[in-house]
Amino acid sequence: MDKLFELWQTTGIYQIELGQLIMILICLVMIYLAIRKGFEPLLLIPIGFGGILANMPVAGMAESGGLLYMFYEVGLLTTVFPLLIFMGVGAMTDFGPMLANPRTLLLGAAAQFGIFGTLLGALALTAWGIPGFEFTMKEAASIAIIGGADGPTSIYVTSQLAPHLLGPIAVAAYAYMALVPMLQPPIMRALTTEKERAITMTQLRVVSKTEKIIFPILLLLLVAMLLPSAAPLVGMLCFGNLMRECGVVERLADTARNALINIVTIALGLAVGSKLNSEAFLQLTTLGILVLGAVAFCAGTAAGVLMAKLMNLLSKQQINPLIGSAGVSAVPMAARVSNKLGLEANSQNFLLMHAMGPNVAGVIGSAVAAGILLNFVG
Amino acid sequence: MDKLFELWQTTGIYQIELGQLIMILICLVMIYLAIRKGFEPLLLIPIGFGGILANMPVAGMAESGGLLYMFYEVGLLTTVFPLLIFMGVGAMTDFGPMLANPRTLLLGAAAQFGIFGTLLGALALTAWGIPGFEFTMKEAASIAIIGGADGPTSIYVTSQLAPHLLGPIAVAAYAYMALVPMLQPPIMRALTTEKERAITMTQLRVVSKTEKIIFPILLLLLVAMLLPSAAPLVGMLCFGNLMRECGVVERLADTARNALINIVTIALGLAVGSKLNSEAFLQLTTLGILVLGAVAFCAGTAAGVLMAKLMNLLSKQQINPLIGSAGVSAVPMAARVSNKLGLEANSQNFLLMHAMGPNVAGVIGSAVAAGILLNFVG
Amino acid sequence: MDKLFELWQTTGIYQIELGQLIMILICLVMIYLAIRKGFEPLLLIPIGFGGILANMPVAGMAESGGLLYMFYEVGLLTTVFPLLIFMGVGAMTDFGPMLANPRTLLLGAAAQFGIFGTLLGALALTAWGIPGFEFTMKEAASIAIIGGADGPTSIYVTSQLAPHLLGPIAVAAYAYMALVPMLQPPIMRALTTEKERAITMTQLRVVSKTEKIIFPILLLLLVAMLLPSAAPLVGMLCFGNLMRECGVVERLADTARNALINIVTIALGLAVGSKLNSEAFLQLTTLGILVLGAVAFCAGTAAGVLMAKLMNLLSKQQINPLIGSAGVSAVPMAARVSNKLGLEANSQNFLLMHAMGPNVAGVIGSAVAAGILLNFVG
Amino acid sequence: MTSSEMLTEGVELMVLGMGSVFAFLIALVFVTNIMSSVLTRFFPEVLPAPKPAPKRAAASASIEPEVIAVIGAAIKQHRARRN
Amino acid sequence: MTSSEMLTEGVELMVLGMGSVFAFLIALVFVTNIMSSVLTRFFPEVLPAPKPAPKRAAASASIEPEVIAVIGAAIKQHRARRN
Amino acid sequence: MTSSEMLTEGVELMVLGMGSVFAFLIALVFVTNIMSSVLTRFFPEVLPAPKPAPKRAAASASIEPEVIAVIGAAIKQHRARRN
Ligand code: NA
Ligand code: NA
Ligand code: NA
Repeated sequence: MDKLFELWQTTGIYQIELGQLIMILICLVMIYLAIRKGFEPLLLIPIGFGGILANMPVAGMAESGGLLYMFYEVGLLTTVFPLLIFMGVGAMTDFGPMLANPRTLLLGAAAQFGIFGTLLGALALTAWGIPGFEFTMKEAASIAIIGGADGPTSIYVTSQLAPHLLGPIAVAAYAYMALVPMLQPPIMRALTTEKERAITMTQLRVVSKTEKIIFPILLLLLVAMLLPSAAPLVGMLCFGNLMRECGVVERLADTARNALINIVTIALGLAVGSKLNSEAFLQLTTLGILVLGAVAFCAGTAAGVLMAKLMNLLSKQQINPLIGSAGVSAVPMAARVSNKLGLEANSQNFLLMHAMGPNVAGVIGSAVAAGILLNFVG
Repeated sequence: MDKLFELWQTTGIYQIELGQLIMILICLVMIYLAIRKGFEPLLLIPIGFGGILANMPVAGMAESGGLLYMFYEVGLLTTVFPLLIFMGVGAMTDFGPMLANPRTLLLGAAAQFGIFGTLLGALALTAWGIPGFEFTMKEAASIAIIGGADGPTSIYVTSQLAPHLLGPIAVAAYAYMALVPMLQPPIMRALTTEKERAITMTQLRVVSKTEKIIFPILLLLLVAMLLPSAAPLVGMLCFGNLMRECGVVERLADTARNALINIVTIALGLAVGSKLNSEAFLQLTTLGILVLGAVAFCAGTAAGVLMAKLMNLLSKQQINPLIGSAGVSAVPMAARVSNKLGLEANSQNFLLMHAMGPNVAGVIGSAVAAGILLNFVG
Repeated sequence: MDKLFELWQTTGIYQIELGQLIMILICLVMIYLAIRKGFEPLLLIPIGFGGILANMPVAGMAESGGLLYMFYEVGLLTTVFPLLIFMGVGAMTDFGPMLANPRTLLLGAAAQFGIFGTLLGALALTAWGIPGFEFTMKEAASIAIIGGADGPTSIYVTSQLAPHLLGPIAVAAYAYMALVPMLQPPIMRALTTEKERAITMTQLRVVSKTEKIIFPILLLLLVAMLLPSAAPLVGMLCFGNLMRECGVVERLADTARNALINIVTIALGLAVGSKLNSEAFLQLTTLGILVLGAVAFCAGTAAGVLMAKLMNLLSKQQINPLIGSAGVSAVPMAARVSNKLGLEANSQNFLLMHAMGPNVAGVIGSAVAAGILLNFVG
Repeated sequence: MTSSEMLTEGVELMVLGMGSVFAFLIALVFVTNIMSSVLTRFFPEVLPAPKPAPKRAAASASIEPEVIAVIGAAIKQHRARRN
Repeated sequence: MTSSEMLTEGVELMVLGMGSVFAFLIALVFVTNIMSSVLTRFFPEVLPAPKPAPKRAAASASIEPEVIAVIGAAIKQHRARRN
Repeated sequence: MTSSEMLTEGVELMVLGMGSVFAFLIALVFVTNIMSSVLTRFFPEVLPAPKPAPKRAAASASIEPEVIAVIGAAIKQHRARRN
């Protein structure tokens, strides 16, 4: 009978706390959205499942010695996982459309206003003492990077500046990336005229193999010279891309963008999930993070579109301002949104390839912004 | 000349001990059986080869700083490897046949009698002082889990309760899994009549995609609520299975059941091999372990068959008792044995899919039993 | 303004040192040669890129906590990476041609004169006080192993004997392997007559599957008995080869020679690159290493060819001395060189398969030589 | 632990263990049955209709095994060349 | 840090941050343009000519989709059997 | 270590090293030869007979290269579309 009572005491029903129950429900919603609505399933399913595992009482998978804890310690706090993901992203990315029209890099730059504007906003709200917004400089910077619309960059920065916020920030980053098709179009429509949206762009020139090979090296050297604190992220992106483009290490590139990135994604997702505990997540600040994240996405989108309009004022080679919003990255969703709205305005207006330029530029832009934040705040 | 003598002193011929020689011979036999007789080669070849490497004098591959030692420390003692294997198994397993006929879960429950009966037996033999059977509670529990007919579960439990017995227990677990086609049929025939063996079963209903997606989550939640100490094992199984069934992370599921599980299998096998040293293996207790392991398999098989017969007594929907033996797991070998004996009795009696139900139920059952043992004994 | 000045102080332009700049240029040349000239790109691209990353100021990727540093500490100093590479090489290697004509093992033995002759040379030059040649015994042994024409063996030995020389030695090893088509032919022509080069060899007998399965086990046992210090390297080679040949673990062999070796190659390359710092590389001794490495390759080539001629004197079954040079390993480049020169002398003289025998024998030979050096010097 | 204590412990563990395993798996049977009936009642899934167009299917069936064989042979041949 | 200091800091960071991002990416635009023009001027790459032999191409085009479909179906069928 | 000691050590190492390498590989030659002769004498392996049915083989040979080409083209086309 003692043993039976002992057994009862070790059941989850006996031991579970309300916070854990709520977190499990949140994770179930996350998994539902990932499966049924297609919300970034590659990350949100491991994160959500990791969250459930982390919130089971007794099992202790997110505590010292547990599997999720080990993934977190070995791969996340060390930044190994996000850097390997960036290498894989590099091995998947075709910088061709951007090289055919390098001016689109400026759109990727403008969209980073989402990051820095949000940083200012977070600090202002904290300064004014609004409830839910009580952030230190490091926390504010980690939250602001959500506006970079780039999951691994967010995780990389947060793991170094404010690891206790990793759960809510990573979830917000991927959730908003999934919401891009809903968040962006209203802003894009509000800031453009029907005529602007119908602008067709000339076909992109063919980019030679050599340009594609030299570009990642050039980018790395420029980062090394100007902004070395962004070098780990940008460096691994360039390494992956060089493997992809150089043509002589296809087997390495293939592994980097398949087996390796998949393994790391599983482990990274579980590690992030391990931080979805109620103490960190069920806070008023989480609401603040979600609000700021949404603001960041919208600000970045708006800045990208407005930059495109500014460029049209200054140059006679017109670009469709719809591709400006793709500068927030969220590859390739944001570019697809640009394409869709372009087709709505003019059924012959295929913007996809044109939007891929600012889209990949946004990846570089937010990695650069991450470097700047780590430099000043870290 | 000094150097030459020094060289001679570092040869294996000079340094090897009898125990090492015997262990190498045992490993060679293991490799032979794996290659020629198809005895679980995926595990027994790495284990056997690891055993040879571990027993070479001077090289020190199983000692601090050696490769096998590192695999053991980093992957096995931490339980990372068996848990990743379970994730891969989840990504391979189709719970469909079980969902079409959930009653077969009871067969998977009954077959765990192999575990608990053997535990009692081991304790009884120890209590009575039979030579070769001198086990502590933790050792007895690790040995009993061999009856779960599930390699990674055995390794997971043993690495936590009695790591010094890892070598013999892992070898016994995989060896008996390989011997299923020889061990089970006599018991199955002895416990069933010709008429029972000829019972045909109605075709399984089609299981919807949604059921398959929800099942792993449901199973995880039930484990979390009722038996959290089984949560790591069952949780990773469910995670792998959700990746498989949800349909939106196919690339992750594919990596989990191919590249990742293969890498882990190689390292796990070598790590287990590193524990095949003569001090641990060439003991009378190893014989005891082998005897108890065989008993455990047979008891589990018998319990599964008898449970099926009991269910036939209580319900009018008849099942063929031959599928009861598949409840020990040993996927898919045990199910094939059921199928083979069914065809012998009735050439139109295809039991394979029906036996897959208890077969995968047995995986869940032994993971649950492992959790119970860890809870009480650990 | 303060912040702006601070920013300027953290730029690479402000912080970079001349040594770093030179190292980056050297790495760029390495990458250029790898891409355009096909110089061992699988290793030299990761090494070169790792070298650039390691020499960027501020980023600190090769310092404690950096990604490259972690790869170096976790994978290279522990010898895990080179051993896993050896396993993959084993899973790729067909020992068939060597088994069909085991005498070719002697060519693989002779070519190791490149290692030991160079060791003597390095010690002699040090003893005579020639500038650029100031090596300790351990350093000399690490350098000499370049003559084994086997990258992972060089890295394995150097990481244990002289890790501070890892950068120049690994680069020299892979560079000379890439230069085999230029270094070997003059020596081969100088040491053979037109008539010798035209010798045709009888077609190799078919080697049975069983021979191929038993060979790696036999080799491992022989190493265990005679030269256990070579056992880790040879053991992992044999393990990979057994997985390849046994036919029952194809999925493991496939992962060992694809996903796993690719992942390890990327990480190993970056880890080696982390040691390409100016303090270790921009030394007169690096020139010494390059000179000795070239000597080692040439000596090995010559010894292989001369051994073949000696064997022709002693036996009536003539072999073409051109296949002797393949004994240095550098698989499969050296065998292709033999084939090319054979065809020049006689357009019907296909030596490729005959040269594969000494070629893979050379891999075994240099692993054995590595064991001997580790035994005496380590 | 004396030997009789050990035996008692073993019996206790067996009863509790088998009891827990059965309790858990019976609970799982119930929960699974409930899930399946809820799903089939409230969220019936439109099962893929059996492949229509028998003519085309028949044609493809007559082609496929051959093509599969050809592909298999091609791959085998390719591998053989590689080795 | 007082709240007004925090705000000042935030404004400063925004100006510096956006400034740096733009400075860096403008530099990248320049460098990329220079690279491209140097390459096209001094190392013109012979682009692959558009596929000739329209007849063969047409023929292959008419075969391929069918073959692809057959292969796809074969794989699907094979997978279905496996499950 | 004095320089002459170093030289002596080097010579010693070379002799011992090359000696060991040769000793080991000669032993390997012997052992391999013994294995092969034991195997061929006591466990002769039935080698796969040369492919019979020349007619069928010829037919398949005439099909395969074409099919391989088609598959290759299909894959290339598929990849091109993806990028
Ligand atoms: Na971005
Ligand atoms: Na089981
Ligand atoms: Na060699």
